[in-house]
Amino acid sequence: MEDREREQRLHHEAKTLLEQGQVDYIIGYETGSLKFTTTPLITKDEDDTDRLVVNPFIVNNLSVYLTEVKGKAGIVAKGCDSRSIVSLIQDNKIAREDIVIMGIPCPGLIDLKKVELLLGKDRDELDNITREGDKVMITVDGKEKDFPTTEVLFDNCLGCEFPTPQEYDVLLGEPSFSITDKVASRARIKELEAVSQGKRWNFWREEFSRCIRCYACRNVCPACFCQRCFVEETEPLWLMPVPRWQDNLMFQVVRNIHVAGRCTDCGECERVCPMNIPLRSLTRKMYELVDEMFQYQAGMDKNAPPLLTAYEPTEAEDFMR
Amino acid sequence: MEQEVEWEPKLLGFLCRWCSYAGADLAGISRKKYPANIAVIKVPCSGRVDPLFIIKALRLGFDGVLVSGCYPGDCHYQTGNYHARRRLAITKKFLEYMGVEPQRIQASWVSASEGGKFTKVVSEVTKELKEVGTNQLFADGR
Amino acid sequence: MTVTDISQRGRFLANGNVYLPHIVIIEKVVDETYDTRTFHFNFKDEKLRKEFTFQSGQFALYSIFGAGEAPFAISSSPTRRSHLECTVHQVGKLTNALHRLGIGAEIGFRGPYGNGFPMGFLQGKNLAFVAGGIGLSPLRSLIWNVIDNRDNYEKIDIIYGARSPADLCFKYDLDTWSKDKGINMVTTVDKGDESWTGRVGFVPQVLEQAAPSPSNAVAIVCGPPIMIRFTFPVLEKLGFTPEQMITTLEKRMKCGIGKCGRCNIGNIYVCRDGPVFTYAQIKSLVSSEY
Amino acid sequence: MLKNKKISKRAIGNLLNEWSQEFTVFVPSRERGVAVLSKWDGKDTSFTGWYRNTAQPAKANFFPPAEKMFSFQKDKEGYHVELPSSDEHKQLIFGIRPCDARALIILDMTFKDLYEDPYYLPKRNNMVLIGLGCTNPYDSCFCTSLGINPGESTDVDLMLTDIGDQFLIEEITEVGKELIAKASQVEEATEADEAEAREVKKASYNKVTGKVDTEGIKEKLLSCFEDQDFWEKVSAKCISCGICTFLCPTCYCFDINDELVRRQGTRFRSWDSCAFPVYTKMPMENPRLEKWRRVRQKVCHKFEFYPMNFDIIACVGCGRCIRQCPVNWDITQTLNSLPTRV
Repeated sequence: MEDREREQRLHHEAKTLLEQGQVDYIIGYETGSLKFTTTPLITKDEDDTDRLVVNPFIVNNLSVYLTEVKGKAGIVAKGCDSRSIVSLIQDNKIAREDIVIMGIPCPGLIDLKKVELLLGKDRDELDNITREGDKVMITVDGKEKDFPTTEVLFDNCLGCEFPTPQEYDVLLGEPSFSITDKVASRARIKELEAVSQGKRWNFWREEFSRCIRCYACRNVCPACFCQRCFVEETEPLWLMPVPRWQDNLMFQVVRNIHVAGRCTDCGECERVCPMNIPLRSLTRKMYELVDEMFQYQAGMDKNAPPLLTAYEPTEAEDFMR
Repeated sequence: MEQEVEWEPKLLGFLCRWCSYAGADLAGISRKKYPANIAVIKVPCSGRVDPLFIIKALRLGFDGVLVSGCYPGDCHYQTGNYHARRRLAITKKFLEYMGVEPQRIQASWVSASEGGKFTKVVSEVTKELKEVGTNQLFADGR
Repeated sequence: MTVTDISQRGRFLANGNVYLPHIVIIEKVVDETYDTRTFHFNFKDEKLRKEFTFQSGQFALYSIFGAGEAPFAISSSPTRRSHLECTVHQVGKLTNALHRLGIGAEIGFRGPYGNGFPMGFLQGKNLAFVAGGIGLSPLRSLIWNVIDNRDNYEKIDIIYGARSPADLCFKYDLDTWSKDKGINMVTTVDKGDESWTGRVGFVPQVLEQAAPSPSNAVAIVCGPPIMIRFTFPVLEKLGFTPEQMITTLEKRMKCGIGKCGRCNIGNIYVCRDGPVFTYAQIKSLVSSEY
Repeated sequence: MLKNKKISKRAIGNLLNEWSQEFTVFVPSRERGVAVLSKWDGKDTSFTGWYRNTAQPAKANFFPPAEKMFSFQKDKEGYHVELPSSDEHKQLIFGIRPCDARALIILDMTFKDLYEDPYYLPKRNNMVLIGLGCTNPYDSCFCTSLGINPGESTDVDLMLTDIGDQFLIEEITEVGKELIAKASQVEEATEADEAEAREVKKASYNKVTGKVDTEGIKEKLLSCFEDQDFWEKVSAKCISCGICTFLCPTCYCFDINDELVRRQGTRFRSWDSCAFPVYTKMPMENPRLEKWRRVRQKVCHKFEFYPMNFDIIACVGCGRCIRQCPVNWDITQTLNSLPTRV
């Protein structure tokens, strides 16, 4: 289905939900204020639903707002977002009956940072970006250039296993098969795995020395739903609220362990990082570890217990003395 | 005059109060010798140990962390040690990927009657830590 | 009301650096309630001990080295210069650490900051002090100040309340004041116990019954925000104008000198422009987040 | 009339090397794809080709994300407080944009107010700014609405304008004049160069597309301050992270914390943000617990409170908060949609 067609159906669905009082809020995407951006639209107003959009730039994982809005919400969700929603249901943060999921089968989203790197131009210097299947056409200075889609999709999209929402009330379009490149998706992780332990630690040390502790990675993450994060605890003071690499690194390690089994590899933490820290090299690794060790994939079954509240009598014994 | 003293690793142990702590106690009562490298924090259950504790211990300069609890099926709270095991497995693997030497994160099942096993675990872990060397992970800029 | 002379600020900088604390030594610890203590302290530096002055209503930043820094009012009177006092309710990391300290312990002190009570404006007036709980601590500095210069002021009313008899602070002072013939002292609790024979009732209600006259009077109010908000309407009912009502506000602070940003109410900074305000000023603030 | 100078772009490397003798020179560079100011490495002048603006503003050079205020330790005689050894090196920042240079003037006001800040001001007084006019503003820029011309600045010591193969140099301060007097490879600018520079400035001014109507903004904000519905609506998508404030060139809020490691204590000052709920948290209550109050504080502080206190808007229209925002929260949209009282 074309984006345009999907949008029209979305407008209709969203409007109906509000009109019939099935939901109090609609959470979706509208066109952003800058080129090639979208921005979350959280509204009670039926007339606003005409502003909803679906395009290759709907990056935000909107489920982060579900724990915040009061009342029932109709939410637009891509594959990964729907799994975050399921994960929140598993954790009893939200109730399934309070959410109407308008699922978007997602063919992958375009990573503007990659586009910028490919063309050596900033996003606002580009004229147009369109996508047709496995080809992305980018117009710059009036000239159109083609690129294979795999070159400009987000790394996490390249590794996406479930582009179609796992849980939905309405599905806008046919289940999609995203164009993936599993090797490219985890290339940076592989690079890290190949080097020595000391080098890995030094790598992260370097990366986290740039962190300014804006907490965008945490606040944008639907799995980070704690009312009060351990970094804000003062008794005991687990780590200093001062951006030094030691504290930054510790924060990120603990955050990753805390969201193990909740992270759906939506890639938001890495996308929002203003310092370009490759956070997905941590989250994705955790995602894989959880899968390898416990055959658990986050947000696949709303009736399953969350990873860290469950156990098998015999599992992961090898390291126990 | 200063003498070259052999470096001794510092180990932080989180021992569950029902089994492992009692096991450590027994080791002491029966005058079993084990390395004095371990500092012990008594926890109600191995399931109480948040991975945060482990990383904080490393951050504070401990060379290794040992989490010890009841055997599977013996947990005073039924399932606490199962949860601990899952969490520890993840923590250990993840930290290894980050670049922490796997020997620094240790876990064991020690029952209240296993004073001998406790001594053995502490000795083995201490030996391993000696091989790995001092914890330089968070050094500098403090 | 005039802002305190700015040129007077910054008299007591340590090493010329406004963030550096002076070392003070705790000389005495008084248990006020089960979770509130008054600390008597003095500068380690002899010279400063002699020279240091402040005004009632000003505050300082206290460092508990290793735990951090927090602002508390100076609860002793500038007329009694043998030592300084601050009264602290145990609520968090820093106050816990402070409560663990005893006689001889060293803490950091920088200040005094803030404007203090408008002493000139208060002269020759009838004064009605209305306080709740630990809110008495900044007023206590002023009350002793006034008592020590008794001739400069007219009638004095003190209406003080706490949640329970166990929550009353400065019981020794309350005793002295209630015996003082020049002071009309009313003590009340929200809820009494078996041994409590005094008045029971919330501060605003008791204030209404006590009904101090507004003529040539100033009411000075301090207590928990909820008490302050309920007290102003009562005072208005009694005939006090907003200019006749004074309070001192509390906010989270880090720097104490109007830079770190968090203590603002609209464009004013409680640390820099306050903490003492008239109700007229508060009403004119942009924000009601006080 | 003062005659302006010029220098060939190829000579910039040399010039920076000359200055390195006297200063620690900072130039725009790329670190992991992020444009930052970093120490001049003695060779790479490629930034003249790609540089638009740094992700982090120059304020970080004077007001770093984390800074040691002093150390303290205890011995038999009690506590000793010790200031860190003062950093005497003189900074030279090459390529600061007019918006960021103006932002420093705004920061100065707070750090000079009432008590002089002993950490920021010494660094600030010990530096030289070499401005570089914008030729290619971002689509998120709106500096012209704040009275800033992206091609011009008097808040720097020297102002450079890109005129093709060369930079036109305007000497703004005495310090700047001295720098140029000492510099080799600087030539007199011709009338044609001047004309070219005027064209460039005009063009860059016109390239700034973002607009905020700042006329009477203080009063407008005042009148809608209590409009909770409005603030709730505009703040709905904010995720309360610190990006907009940390990367803002005029934001200065900070936190103070102690660390004690084996009896060796340090007091740190670090950036803080009004977007965080804990920022104003007190034991019993929090005056800005709700998100809409925090967003309102951010907007009003810049456009209402700062003008009330210092007679200047604490925003320079650099657009970082818009570009970097994870949810594309756009302050210009908020400011342009303020409800007017009927």
